Amino acid sequence: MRYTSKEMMVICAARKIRNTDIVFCGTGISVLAAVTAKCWHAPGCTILFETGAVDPSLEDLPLAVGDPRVMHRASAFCSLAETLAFLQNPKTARHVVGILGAAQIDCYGNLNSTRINNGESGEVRLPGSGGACDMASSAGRKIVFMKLERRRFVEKLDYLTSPGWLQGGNTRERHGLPGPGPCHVITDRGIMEFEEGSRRMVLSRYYPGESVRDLAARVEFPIDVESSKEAFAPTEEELAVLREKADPEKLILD
Amino acid sequence: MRYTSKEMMVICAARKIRNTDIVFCGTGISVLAAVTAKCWHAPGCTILFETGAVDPSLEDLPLAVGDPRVMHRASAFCSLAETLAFLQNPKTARHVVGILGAAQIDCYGNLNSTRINNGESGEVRLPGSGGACDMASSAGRKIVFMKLERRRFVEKLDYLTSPGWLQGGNTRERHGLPGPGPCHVITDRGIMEFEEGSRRMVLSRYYPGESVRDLAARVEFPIDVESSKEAFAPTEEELAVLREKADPEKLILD
Amino acid sequence: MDSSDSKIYSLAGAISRFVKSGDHISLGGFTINRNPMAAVHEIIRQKVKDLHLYVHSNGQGLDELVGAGAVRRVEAAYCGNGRFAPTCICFRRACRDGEILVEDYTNHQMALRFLAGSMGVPFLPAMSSAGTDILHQQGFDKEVRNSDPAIPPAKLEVMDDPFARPGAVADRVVLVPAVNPDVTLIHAQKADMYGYTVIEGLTFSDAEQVKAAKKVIVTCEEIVGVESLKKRPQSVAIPGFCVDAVVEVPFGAYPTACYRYYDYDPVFLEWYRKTAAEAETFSDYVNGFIHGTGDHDEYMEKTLAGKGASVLLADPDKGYSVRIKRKS
Amino acid sequence: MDSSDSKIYSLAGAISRFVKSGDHISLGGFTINRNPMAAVHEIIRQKVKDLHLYVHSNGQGLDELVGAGAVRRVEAAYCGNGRFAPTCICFRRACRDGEILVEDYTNHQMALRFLAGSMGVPFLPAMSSAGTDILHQQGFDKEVRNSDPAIPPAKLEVMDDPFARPGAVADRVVLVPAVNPDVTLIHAQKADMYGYTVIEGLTFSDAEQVKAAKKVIVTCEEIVGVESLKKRPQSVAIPGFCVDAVVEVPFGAYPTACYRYYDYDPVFLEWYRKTAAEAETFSDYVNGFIHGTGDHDEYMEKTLAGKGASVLLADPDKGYSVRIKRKS
Repeated sequence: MRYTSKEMMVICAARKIRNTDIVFCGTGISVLAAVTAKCWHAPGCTILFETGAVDPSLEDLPLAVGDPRVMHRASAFCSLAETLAFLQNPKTARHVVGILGAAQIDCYGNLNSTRINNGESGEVRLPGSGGACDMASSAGRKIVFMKLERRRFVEKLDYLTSPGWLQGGNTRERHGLPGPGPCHVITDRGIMEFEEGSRRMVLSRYYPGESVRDLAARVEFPIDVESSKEAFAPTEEELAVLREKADPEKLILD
Repeated sequence: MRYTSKEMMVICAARKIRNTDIVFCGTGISVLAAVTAKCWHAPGCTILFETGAVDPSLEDLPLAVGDPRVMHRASAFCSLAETLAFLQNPKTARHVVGILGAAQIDCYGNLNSTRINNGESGEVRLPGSGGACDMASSAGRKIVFMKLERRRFVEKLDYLTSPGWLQGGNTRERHGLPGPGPCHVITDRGIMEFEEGSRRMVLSRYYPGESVRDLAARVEFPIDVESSKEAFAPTEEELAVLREKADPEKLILD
Repeated sequence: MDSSDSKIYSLAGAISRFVKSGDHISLGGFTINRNPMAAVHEIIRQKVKDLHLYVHSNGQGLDELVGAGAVRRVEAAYCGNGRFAPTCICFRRACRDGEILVEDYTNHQMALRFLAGSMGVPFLPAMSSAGTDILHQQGFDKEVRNSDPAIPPAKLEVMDDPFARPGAVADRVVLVPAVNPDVTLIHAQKADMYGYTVIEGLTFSDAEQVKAAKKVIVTCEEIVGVESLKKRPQSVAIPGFCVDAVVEVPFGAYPTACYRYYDYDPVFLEWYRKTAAEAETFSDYVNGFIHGTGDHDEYMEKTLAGKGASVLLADPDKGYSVRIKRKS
Repeated sequence: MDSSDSKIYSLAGAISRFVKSGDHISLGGFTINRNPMAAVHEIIRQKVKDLHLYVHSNGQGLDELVGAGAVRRVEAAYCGNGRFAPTCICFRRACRDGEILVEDYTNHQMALRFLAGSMGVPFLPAMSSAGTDILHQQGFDKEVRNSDPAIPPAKLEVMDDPFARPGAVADRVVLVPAVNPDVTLIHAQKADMYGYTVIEGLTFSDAEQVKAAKKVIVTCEEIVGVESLKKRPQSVAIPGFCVDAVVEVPFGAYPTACYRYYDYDPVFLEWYRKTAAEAETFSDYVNGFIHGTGDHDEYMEKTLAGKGASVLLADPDKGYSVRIKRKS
């Protein structure tokens, strides 16, 4: 069974979604993960866009969370203020799984989506937090999607937009942030988790065919790869759901 | 032209409503005042119920602000939180005219609608603030409707529910309340205002046929009646609007 | 989702599963509109006691619960039934006799308390009540507040705007503490099996009361198909994930109104005013009409005494009855 | 009300009356949806400068205003166009070149800032951003904040929950200051002559942005009769008394989408991405397409170059076009 690393990322994320989850997703591969889960093992999960569309049918994939395609056959519409509050609301927050992307991540899972300092060529501005810092600050589970590249997995962020485990240990709690830091970083080559206690990033799974040494070389900071195992390849059924139901037009998978 | 004191109260209040006002009204004679103004000299005013109904047609008079009759042919529906915020919003608040009732009023226009201490027979509980304290606290103009009775115009309130001019002078400002205290107290026998500076209640108008001395005797605290004048009787047109358009069923006027 | 995710309950089942003595509960609706009366009666039938009750401006539901002795504490902005009872009747008696403790807030403050609960923030700022007894008098003393961790340690807190410009007089705001009830009960027009709920007409504070609660029971006139709501998401006030139980109870707000379905019953409300005025006659009502009936259908039958509910049915254009006599 | 209370303006008339250089303005919409583009172009045409711009998550409107040099400061949660421009293009260049100052907030914080403005409170509490550079880094320094009394003296303030129980760890909240723009501009589907406005589909932060503003311009696809809205008050997002000018501008959100009317134009947005990438080609666009046209009809004609807008028209069931090619 052939599959791309993008498909593997989507399926690894989809597997983390449970039937009672409220999935806060963006566009691109994060919405594919949500749709794949909903069409497969988690039909009861609710897909929620930060723009306020609750559980739309997603017959046509949105190219932005503001795309009118998130409105079609939604079950409810909320304002932005109402929607983001579900991340904090004590009843809903514990069901939330947030899927985030960023330009940079550090060893504690802190994220930068605001700006990159490119030395001489100056600042490269990025779009800013959007809902990322809200998701990362709140209770519930957070999954990060990142391409595994040295310029992305950095020793020091140029700007800390979204809190991970902050400086590790219990610093997150000490800053008064509700709930835990990210649980998984899903990349195109493997999956990272955060060690109990220190909250430093460790390699948890490498995708079939990847070398652990190569993965570690793609991270600027030291990363423990000792306890990593090979990830399960996507099953035929998972791939069929992803390709035929979630993105039949190949808008995102191509 | 014969008319009742209730009709006189309604018409006196209606005269204070301007074309650009947002009229926060309750039920009973306050809604009649709003409808009379809207049907007569202030067609552009917006009637707003604290329950969130904006500018309904009021073909049938509501018996409570939660009566479904406030919903018929409204121009918009707001939640309670949204509606009450219009009292504070800097753009809308200055157009608001609030019409309030209460069980007791003191010489500074402070109001009680929470409870009466009846000596031996104990506490008589009243409904509580509802939107009264919010209206009285906010910017905009406030008109109070009260029956002129000694047990209502009291030296000392049993409970201060809604702020008037508090202890007079600039005490309202010192407490940080936005906007002024009440401008008029419209009773069944005359109209009171609040003296510049001291902010004590003074008699401004007595209705045709009333004696100033009798009016003063119906107030527990000393009240200046020196500069009071006779109020203008309702015109035929005003009465016609009130009786034929505002309350043709005589639900409230009877 | 599929039918295994259904939240449909019987009313008796929902109340016995989610409401227990000592709970902090919150009732939706406003004065004579959309009080969850069938649910209130079932709470009384199941002899739930010692409730801590939050309402915004209620109304018939509050008064019957208080009259039946199910309530020990109330937090509210307004306790009345409009022209039918400017102050709620059993409520007034219970206050006089010291049977309940009442903490008074303003309309906006109570709306903000539910909103704060729904937003997952500990407080929101209000601009009302400086200089008043709402700010200065306490319905719950320190001992009461210490006795129950679900009650915040203070009624209100005053603070100055930290964003005031240096040298300027800071706005003074009154912070209101969030309410997060154990259970919120509302009555709505329509809901689907997953809890997506349509409130027609004014929503009052119902959506916020629902979102603020740990558990939520929605009674509704009709359970409708999931597809029918997906055609009009704009009319859905409450997402399904906020709701735990959906119960179809036609006339579930009776004797209060349910916009587009039926009006309040002025005949009953007048009769209730007289009946509730004395503890004895009210007790007869509770025994005869609530404990004496097995469910809401029986209650309706007994209350309407064979007259039928048709006079109350809403005019399709106006949304309320054009046939009831409202002049007393 | 009668026609003397009408708020109908021409677009040029509304902009020249209500928007002036140096104003704090706020744009509605979200990324590629319902940006008030006709109004943005008219602001550029009228050579308004030095704007202090608030947006939530914008989008095409922000980028064209910034590119045209009309903006000196931005406060926002997100500046991107989804897949068409993950970061807004002129915006990125202006940041690099130090032409604008940007103050960053989160999505929820920005939504709460508009909500605070709409509520008439000086701040609201948020639960996000502790430990981050959003809290610790300032886009506006003290000097900038002191230079303009409409900017609050601090970006954010941290406080502990005053309702925490004694002995318990208090929740830490981040207070966000209210935004009260001089002018808010939104594009909606329908409005009546008095300003009652219908937003179909998601409302984003538009209603709060409107209520927070001193003056409000609503552009809309259609001005509809007062009676037609009185049949569906539930769909009205904005009461008339919040609005100062109503302008009918068909395709007024183009090239962004307007649910149930038309889709975003992927062909234009791709072309725009390349055009905006260089200051020179962007300047040609501004001169040719904005200054070179007299109004939005002419702009549309020039932009669509005779192809017509029909391919963008919304499918009546789906609310967006089923005919555009979205794959690049």
